[in-house]
Amino acid sequence: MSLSFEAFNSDFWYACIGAVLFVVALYAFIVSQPLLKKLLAFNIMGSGVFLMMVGLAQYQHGPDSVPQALVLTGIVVAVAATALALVLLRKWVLSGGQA
Amino acid sequence: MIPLLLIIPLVFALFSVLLPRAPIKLIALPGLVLQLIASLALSVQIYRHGASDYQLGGWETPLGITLHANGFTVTLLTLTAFIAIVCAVYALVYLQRYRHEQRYFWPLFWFLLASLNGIWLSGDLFNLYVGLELLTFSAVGMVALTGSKPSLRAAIRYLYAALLGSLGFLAGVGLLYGQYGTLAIQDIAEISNAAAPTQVAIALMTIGLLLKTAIFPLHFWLPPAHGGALAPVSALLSALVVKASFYILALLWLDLAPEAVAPAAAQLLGALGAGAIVWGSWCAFRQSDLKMLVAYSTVAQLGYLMFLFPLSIGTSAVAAELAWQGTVLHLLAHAFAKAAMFLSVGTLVLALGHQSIKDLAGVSHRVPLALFAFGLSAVSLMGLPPSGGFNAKWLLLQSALLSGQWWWFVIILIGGLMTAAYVFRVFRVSFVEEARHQFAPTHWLLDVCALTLAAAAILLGFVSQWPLQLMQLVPGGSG
Amino acid sequence: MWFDVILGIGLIVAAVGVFRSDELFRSVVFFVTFGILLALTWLRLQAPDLALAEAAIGAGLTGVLLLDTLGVLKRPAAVKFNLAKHALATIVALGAAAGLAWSFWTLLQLPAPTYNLVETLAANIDDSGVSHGITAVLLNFRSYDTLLEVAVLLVAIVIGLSLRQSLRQSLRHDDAQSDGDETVTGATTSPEQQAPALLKSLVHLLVPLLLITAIFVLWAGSTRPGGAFQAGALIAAAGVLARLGNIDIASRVNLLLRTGLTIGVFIFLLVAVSPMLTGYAFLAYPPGWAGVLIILIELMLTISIGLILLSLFIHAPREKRNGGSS
Amino acid sequence: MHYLQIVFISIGCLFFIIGTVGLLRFPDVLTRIHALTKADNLGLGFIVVGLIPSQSSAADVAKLLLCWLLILGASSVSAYLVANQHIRQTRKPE
Repeated sequence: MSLSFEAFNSDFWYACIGAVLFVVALYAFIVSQPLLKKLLAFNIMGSGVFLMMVGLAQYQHGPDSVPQALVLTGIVVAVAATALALVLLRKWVLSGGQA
Repeated sequence: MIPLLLIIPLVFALFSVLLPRAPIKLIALPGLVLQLIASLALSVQIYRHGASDYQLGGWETPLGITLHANGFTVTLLTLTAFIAIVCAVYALVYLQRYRHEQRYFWPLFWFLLASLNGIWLSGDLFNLYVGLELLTFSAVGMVALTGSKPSLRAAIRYLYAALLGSLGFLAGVGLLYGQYGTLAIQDIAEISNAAAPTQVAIALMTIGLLLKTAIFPLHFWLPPAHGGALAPVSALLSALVVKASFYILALLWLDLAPEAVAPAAAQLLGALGAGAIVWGSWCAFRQSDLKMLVAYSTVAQLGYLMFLFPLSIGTSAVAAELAWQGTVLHLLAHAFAKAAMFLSVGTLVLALGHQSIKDLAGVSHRVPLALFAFGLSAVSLMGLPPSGGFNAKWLLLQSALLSGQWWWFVIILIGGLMTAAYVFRVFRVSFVEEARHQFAPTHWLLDVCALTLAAAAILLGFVSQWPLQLMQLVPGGSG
Repeated sequence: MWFDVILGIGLIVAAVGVFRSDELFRSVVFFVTFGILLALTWLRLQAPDLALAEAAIGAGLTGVLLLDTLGVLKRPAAVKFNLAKHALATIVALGAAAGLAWSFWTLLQLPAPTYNLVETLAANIDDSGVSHGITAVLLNFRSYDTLLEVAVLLVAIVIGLSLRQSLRQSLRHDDAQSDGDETVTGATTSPEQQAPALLKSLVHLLVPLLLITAIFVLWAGSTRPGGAFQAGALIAAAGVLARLGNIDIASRVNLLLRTGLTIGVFIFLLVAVSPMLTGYAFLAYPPGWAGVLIILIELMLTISIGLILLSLFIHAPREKRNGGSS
Repeated sequence: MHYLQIVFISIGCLFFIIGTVGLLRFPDVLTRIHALTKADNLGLGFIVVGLIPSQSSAADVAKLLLCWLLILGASSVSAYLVANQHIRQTRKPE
């Protein structure tokens, strides 16, 4: 069934928000110069992708545990990536690098 | 049999984290021998009974994850196991003077192998994403192992580029799940069409994977990372890690949604590959540092792999099969040759104490075996007969002629010449007799490892029928 | 309906706030607000597990790590406007926006996807050993993803430990040790900033409460939203609070910490491999045993994840103000 | 009962608004903390009281009150820490 726009579908709306976040964060990732801000842009881009994944999967047939489990794995992997990047960043700054 | 290849590296990785320094080195080699035997046994099984699937946890798709093992997968598994053993022997000797790095090299080494085997075998999109992340983290960890400023900077750039690539890939996975409702590659392949979400998903995933395979112009992170790392690490990275994301790219374009990709897009990928060859070789020619030269050579050689797409999409079945065989052989030959080159360069740098090409004088006299291994691997990279590299380029040339795309024919030849150019630069200097500085003695085992891999690259030329038969290549598909 | 619109716009405003603020501390604060709003969004998308995880891990722990890192960073260099980078970024962003918009628009027109995992899951949920869908997917149907994911966390902390000391210091250090277990203590608070009495009392009150909640969240995982990752994050939060209250936890990198870090994956692999001896597939649970084994795995995973996230905070590289090494 | 709830919750929101206005208008750190901590805690108290009637079981009511107590404890301690840090930084060297 194709969705007519009168029925405002909140899942699809959040998928669109996720897409907007992905694009905005992608722009910021390339443009921002300090490495920490690039990392924040990466995190927000990841959240955008997660919103898209859950939103697109659920806007037609309601809450679906599989994408939610994938996104849970994604959040934990994103935290591991952020922690790793921060370890490298701190070591780089401590040994005299410019963040 | 199939899950054994996933279990062995994970178990040894855990023991490498738990055990103190001495026993880690003891368990490394037996584990790798075990893994090589397992992959050879799987190859025999696949050769006899054809491709086979394995449902993890007993759940069939679309709910569970299935592992898919065919000829191509098994060839890659055996390649990984073989190169891992030689690099491990090299690392055992090479890392003796790096006590701190030794403690943390081996857990990362085993996790790298676990993720590589996971990627070769996986048949599930999100599983490939998590495998790619584990691969990236272990590779970044190995690059940053020495903790020196340049290696830290290279590791940060590598991590940021790889994370951006992974997110592109994940966005594609999200779109595909939104459209098809499943994540299993086999299921999507059956019902895939050329609708917008599939095409945009493939485009996003392609950009992400190109970034992770360091294809021109997204190659900026590779030279400092591979050039700055320890010798066994750069060998593993250049030979195997960059190939994993290429393997997924080939899986997507040729298996997942063949009709969603237009021949024009394939020509674009071919153009990027050509750009990689020319730009990579040109930069390699201008490098003053030996390891950076070899790193840029990786960027150049990866360009050849990109010719698989223009030569097999929208062309005759025979041309497609030749292209596929040429790409597989090039992948194998480049893995052996590049690993051998990095290992031999590692020995040279140990002996000389510095990495600059200008004063390599007297190397041919003092460290002959290492230079000989460098030479052998250069022969394969240049594509001179009888090496494996030659057969690969020969098949690619035939495929280009058959499909009437003469421009790839020209690029492949130019690539071979440019490779010769930057390799002879090294030889011209190293055969000068009088050496101005003394040479540190190096362990004989280091040369043996480099020579085995170089010999494998050359031998591949003679036995290139084996891997091709093993794959029983169905035209255009991965069997 | 209006709440979703406002929340969506709030998310974008917070994200833009992160990028437009030139001072790093302000961006981090905006980022934590973004995390809280995102946790609310997951509730609106009927994903309570994700709301828990986002609040505990995304906004909480990431916020702690970021703020801790801000202490180490020096003033960032002046940002010079680079036209080429802006142009490239605009092209890439517009390309991505166009592609996504086109695919979203077409998705609306396409028929429902052929596979409907909601029904397949509902059909198989009862013999997965747990009644909560997400825990069933994470620890039974797609347990290989979870295994790799905890391995990813383990690799992150292994790299953290490998970069903990500077090279020269470690060389001198390791020769002293026989088996190479560095006993360098992690983040010891500097002498002049001893934790005030008030914070200590709060910590003594909060830490036990956090641990109880973590155990509850872990136990609830099989029937209601919860599970190993959220419980692990709570344990890590308790550990961080204890560190701020000068309680010395997990600061010594020794065999005990290493076992704690790897126990989760170790038991997971053990449980995954042992049925294979009696003919079951890898990662398959013998019938009837799934529920008990899943709880065992989740308990061990919680310990490991909690310790890993905690060690990522404690053993992050920091200056040795008071010669913290033993 | 429904109207009573609405009244309580709106008072609570009012206090939050007052707290935020205080945050924006007050000149220095100490007064801002003062405004924020007091107004927000009281506002939250009212909202919790307003929510209690619509809870199904006693356990949920207990959870709500627990949340309120925890936030009271956390915000007052953090306010103290921020003030402590502020004073140590701006103490005029006698």
